[in-house]
Amino acid sequence: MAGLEVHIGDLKLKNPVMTASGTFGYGTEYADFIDLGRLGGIFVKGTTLAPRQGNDYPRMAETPSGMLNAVGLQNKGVDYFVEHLYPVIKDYDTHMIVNVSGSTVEDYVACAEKLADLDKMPAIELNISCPNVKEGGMAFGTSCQSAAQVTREVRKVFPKTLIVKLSPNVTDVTEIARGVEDEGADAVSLVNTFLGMAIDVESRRPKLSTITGGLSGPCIKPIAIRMVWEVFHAVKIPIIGMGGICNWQDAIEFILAGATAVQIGTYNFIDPAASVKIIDGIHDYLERHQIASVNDLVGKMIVQ
Amino acid sequence: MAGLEVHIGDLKLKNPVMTASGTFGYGTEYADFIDLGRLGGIFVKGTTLAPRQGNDYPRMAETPSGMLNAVGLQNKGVDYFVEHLYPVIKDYDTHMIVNVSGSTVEDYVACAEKLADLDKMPAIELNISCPNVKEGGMAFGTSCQSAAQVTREVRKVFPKTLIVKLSPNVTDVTEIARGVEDEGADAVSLVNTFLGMAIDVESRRPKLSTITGGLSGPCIKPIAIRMVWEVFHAVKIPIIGMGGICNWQDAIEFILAGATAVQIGTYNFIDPAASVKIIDGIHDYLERHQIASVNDLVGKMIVQ
Amino acid sequence: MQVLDFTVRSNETLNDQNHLIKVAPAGNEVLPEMQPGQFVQILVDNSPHVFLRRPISINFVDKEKNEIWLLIQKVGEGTEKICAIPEGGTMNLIYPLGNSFTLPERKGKYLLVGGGVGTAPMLFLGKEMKERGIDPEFLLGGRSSKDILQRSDFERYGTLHCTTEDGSLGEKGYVTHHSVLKEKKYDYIYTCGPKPMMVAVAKYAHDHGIECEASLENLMACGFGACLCCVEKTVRGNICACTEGPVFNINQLTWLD
Amino acid sequence: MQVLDFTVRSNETLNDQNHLIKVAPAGNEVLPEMQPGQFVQILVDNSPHVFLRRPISINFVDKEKNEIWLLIQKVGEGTEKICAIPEGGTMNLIYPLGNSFTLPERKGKYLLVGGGVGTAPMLFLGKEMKERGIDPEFLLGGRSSKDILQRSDFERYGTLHCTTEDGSLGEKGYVTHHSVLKEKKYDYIYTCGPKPMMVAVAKYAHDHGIECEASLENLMACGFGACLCCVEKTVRGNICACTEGPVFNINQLTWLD
Ligand SMILES: Cc1cc2nc3c(=O)[nH]c(=O)nc-3n(C[C@H](O)[C@H](O)[C@H](O)COP(=O)(O)OP(=O)(O)OC[C@H]3O[C@@H](n4cnc5c(N)ncnc54)[C@H](O)[C@@H]3O)c2cc1C
Ligand SMILES: Cc1cc2nc3c(=O)[nH]c(=O)nc-3n(C[C@H](O)[C@H](O)[C@H](O)COP(=O)(O)OP(=O)(O)OC[C@H]3O[C@@H](n4cnc5c(N)ncnc54)[C@H](O)[C@@H]3O)c2cc1C
Ligand SMILES: Cc1cc2nc3c(=O)[nH]c(=O)nc-3n(C[C@H](O)[C@H](O)[C@H](O)COP(=O)(O)O)c2cc1C
Ligand SMILES: Cc1cc2nc3c(=O)[nH]c(=O)nc-3n(C[C@H](O)[C@H](O)[C@H](O)COP(=O)(O)O)c2cc1C
Ligand code: FES
Ligand code: FES
Repeated sequence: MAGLEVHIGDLKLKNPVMTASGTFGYGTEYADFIDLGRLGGIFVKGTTLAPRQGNDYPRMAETPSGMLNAVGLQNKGVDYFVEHLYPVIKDYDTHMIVNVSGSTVEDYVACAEKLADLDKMPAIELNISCPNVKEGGMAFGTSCQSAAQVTREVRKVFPKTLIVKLSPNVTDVTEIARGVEDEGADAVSLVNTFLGMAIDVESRRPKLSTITGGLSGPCIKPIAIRMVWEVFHAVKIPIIGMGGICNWQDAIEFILAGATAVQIGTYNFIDPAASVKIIDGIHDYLERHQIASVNDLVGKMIVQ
Repeated sequence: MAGLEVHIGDLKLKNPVMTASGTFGYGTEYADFIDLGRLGGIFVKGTTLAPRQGNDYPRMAETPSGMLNAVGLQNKGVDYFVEHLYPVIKDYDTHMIVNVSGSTVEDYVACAEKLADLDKMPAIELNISCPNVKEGGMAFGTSCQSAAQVTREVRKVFPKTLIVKLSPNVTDVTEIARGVEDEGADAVSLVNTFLGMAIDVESRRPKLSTITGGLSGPCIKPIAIRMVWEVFHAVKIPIIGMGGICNWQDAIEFILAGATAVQIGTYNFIDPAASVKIIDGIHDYLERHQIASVNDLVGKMIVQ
Repeated sequence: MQVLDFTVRSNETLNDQNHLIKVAPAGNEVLPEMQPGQFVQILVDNSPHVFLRRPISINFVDKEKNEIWLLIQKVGEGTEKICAIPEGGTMNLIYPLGNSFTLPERKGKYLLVGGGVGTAPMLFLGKEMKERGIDPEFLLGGRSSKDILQRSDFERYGTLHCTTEDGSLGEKGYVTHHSVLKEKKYDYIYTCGPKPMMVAVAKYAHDHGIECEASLENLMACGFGACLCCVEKTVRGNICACTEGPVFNINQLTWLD
Repeated sequence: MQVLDFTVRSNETLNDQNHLIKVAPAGNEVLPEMQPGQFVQILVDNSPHVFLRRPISINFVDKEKNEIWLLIQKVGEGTEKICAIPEGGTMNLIYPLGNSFTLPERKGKYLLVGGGVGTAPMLFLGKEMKERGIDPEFLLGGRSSKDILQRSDFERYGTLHCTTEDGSLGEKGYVTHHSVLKEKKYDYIYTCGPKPMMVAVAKYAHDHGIECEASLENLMACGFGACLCCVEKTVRGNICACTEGPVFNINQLTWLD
């Protein structure tokens, strides 16, 4: 039996396959399709201090091998999460990790503080890379200084595993990764969506109400893998890789590039059982190649 | 008859459809397929001061809706171009524009100087965004300061139309665009390829000899359009847009976002006659929508 | 909700744009309970440009034959490819999705208004009503006679009124101009079709104090509540059209504001 | 070079992996002159994952029927989709591409060595030789008997030697172990197949002072000299395999360095 267990900070994941924030609801949406207990972890929807209505419709446009979204962090706020959602999901047989978003450092800190108290919430993912909100969001993730600052402040109030989710919309992702590592992040996850845009040529209007939105799906995979590989050579903390993963081959590609674990995002919409198939696929790959543990593959792309 | 003529600096293009450097050879490669005289212009292969062998094989990997390349500016050098290629192509009934690349500012300047002397060479495109060479290349295009510097120095020796080709691998493309505008660039072209990577999971080796390479094709279109739109609102000089254009709809999308002209790149490989079909398609679109000139569409995406 | 492979039992070309496709579970699994108004998400194979699934209403459920009917209009590459699947071919569905029309608890005058391919869910709804002892009336609109699809099927379950823009069938004009709307007083209107038509119907219902439900066709990425892309602005804020819709009581919507 | 739609006249399944597809210009255009060693670039429709065209050798040209034959091994999505095009279906080609094998000017002993689907261009080459009054010998290798394709076609143009890895046809082992290589002295060897095989053949030819040409299968984006992706490292530097190849004299290559 090939070993699938991996560690991210204090988190022990039964396997390296998790689902990406904003693409998997609170897990419950997928309970009809898969046994949630098989997953390494579930990153729940981006959660903010105050409730948010998100952006206006239309929020979605299909693009070649991908999609743009402009959801804009629609959620009922952290208090609602703590009171009504956490009690439902806390007993799932997998790690539930909240993706924390905000417009100010104070927002992030207040939100993280409330989540720190929850017994069964072993980690949070700081979303400093959402391209779909007017204030804050991606702005935090595209400057080294503000990325470091928000990490530092949240670190003070959140003693459990702190994952910082990086934006790919930057010249040098390693700089930001090192910045948040220095401030005590236990892991980085990457990539969030790329800022993109689409226009309906007949109506001459933008396809999204917000004009620009976040690009995800297989189209971004080559760039995401490059960034994971760059970050792997820049930091010591583990990396959670994502961006267009559809099958076990894609997942292995990220792992070889340096990801200790992966998240499946947009492809869940197309095949709600994709994550579980990917776990099986990684397992079979390890057996076929007689590799004892998936950890032995992390960053092990053969150069020369 | 809808008007297709557009101006880029001193250049009068009979229509806004040109072909992208590195994807169209010296035009001759396509002479069997189309009447080259129909094109608005042809950007010939990246040319450097000294001859270059380019990178080792393999230089190409297919990706979802796109491809990675690592050609690495293989070319016979500017002197060979001037002596052997220019005489062949100078009488084509379209604008031939050399894409000038280099590793040092001196290289760019020396190369531009030699081209400035050629009668039928009305413009050059400064490639400060090639991700496939070890030194220089993209490094110039990802820092505002070096982009400005190389533009300034080349401007001194090249009095004709100077187009600077921007890299998309940056946090803020408008900053670079403004930088080169300030130094006297007559136009900017964008985008060059995105730095990406792919791994063969069975052999565990990178698919490119250089590990990373440049991503092009429809996959990058949404990001490219967003960048054109951003730059359109940041500079006054005209923009030549590109990135994944396959058909007239894509071309119109770039024009609505702010491009005065477009370049067709990777898709030439799949349909060598694509550029001419796109010219016809734009013409028909203008007629159908009763728009007198393509200039009336530039940046005219309707917001609200 | 489940993901299941279906076999195309038949694929009938109704006119140049529309196909009626009947599918049954490939493994002969017995179909679950489904409600009128619900939809399926179809995986589009073999298309270089279609990445996401395509939502299509359940047009009819034939319990005896264990078949789902899908009425599909070709408007782009996704629907083109779906309509090109031959008899015997496979189609992967996520289903059943969404809420449903409110089925009547008591007798009354029910009008089911469909425009274009928006007539699709009305057939299933009409059948369910008929089985509950209600005689629904249908009011279907299209550009011309050939666009009013499945007429004999509709007639099996209730009275059929039609409008066509060119007057080639029924009354000339739009559905909201049909004389029955002036002559009769309905208790409940259900509608599905192009947005402008539904808005006009909603306005009529609102003005006449008639309860009205509309089935929306918002753009969807997942179809089962995971992406929050399909939201409709309602009096309760942004609500997912794929889970809390596609059917909304028009009182919930902000169309008439 | 031209871009042209072809009609699939027949699509024959040779074994679990290989198809022989015969195509003719859809508009009945007369085929241009083509040379053995040249190839076509096939547009792969209906595949979400295949973006670039796929290069395939010209297996044979039937001038009378105005047909090109393509011998295709299914190794991934592109070749799978090509092999799935039914009789009567359409295939868009850019052709003819590349240089060609040097056709003999004088009599002599010519050996054509093919491995796997690399036998494809050898049939066309053999036919052209035969028509020039030369009797080529073929040496074909595969894993087992069923992998040695088009045997009767080859036998029409020359003597056929075979090796199979399992010994089910001809001699057991690899082509370079075949006894004819020990028994006979050839003047010229042409080869196409998996790289390790071609390197072994090149080494044999080199060691025995035999002229040798090999047809390469480098990864290609365009196929007509525009992208510079397909380069082979030669004694003259990086050279495009699609225009100055795919056929190279082994003296030009750096394989044996
Ligand atoms: C709940 C629901 C039920 C539906 N039921 C049916 C049905 O029973 N039969 C049927 O034929 N269609 C139905 N539709 C619409 C159908 O999903 C779309 O026509 C289809 O997704 C278009 O895909 P395509 O690839 O063919 O076209 P695309 O190439 O994606 O689009 C072609 C054009 O149609 C527009 N378009 C695409 N989808 C929509 C949409 N949902 N709303 C408005 N404009 C759109 C695009 O903007 C574009 O202009 C339903 C939609 C929903 C949400
Ligand atoms: C000039 C030329 C002539 C050719 N002639 C024939 C022919 O007559 N018949 C035939 O069946 N094939 C031929 N090939 C090979 C054929 O082009 C590839 O097998 C095909 O492109 C693979 O496409 P795919 O989508 O099926 O596989 P993919 O999914 O693209 O690839 C499947 C696997 O095959 C590998 N692969 C793909 N292409 C190549 C290649 N060119 N070289 C080495 N490995 C590769 C990939 O790395 C991958 O591991 C020729 C290639 C060239 C360059
Ligand atoms: C509809 C949608 C909503 C998303 N919402 C969030 C979010 O709330 N927080 C976040 O950090 N990332 C969000 N993401 C980004 C994904 O988590 C992921 O980083 C990205 O989609 C890239 O992975 P993929 O290509 O596998 O989808 C969202 C993505 C999509 C498509
Ligand atoms: C094979 C290949 C070679 C290229 N070579 C050059 C080059 O020499 N100089 C340059 O500025 N851009 C080069 N490019 C980038 C293109 O000109 C273009 O900017 C990019 O491919 C995006 O457009 P596309 O998606 O339409 O291809 C090359 C692209 C490809 C695919
Ligand atoms: S379509 Fe994804 S939530 Fe409705
Ligand atoms: S494949 Fe493009 S140059 Fe050879």
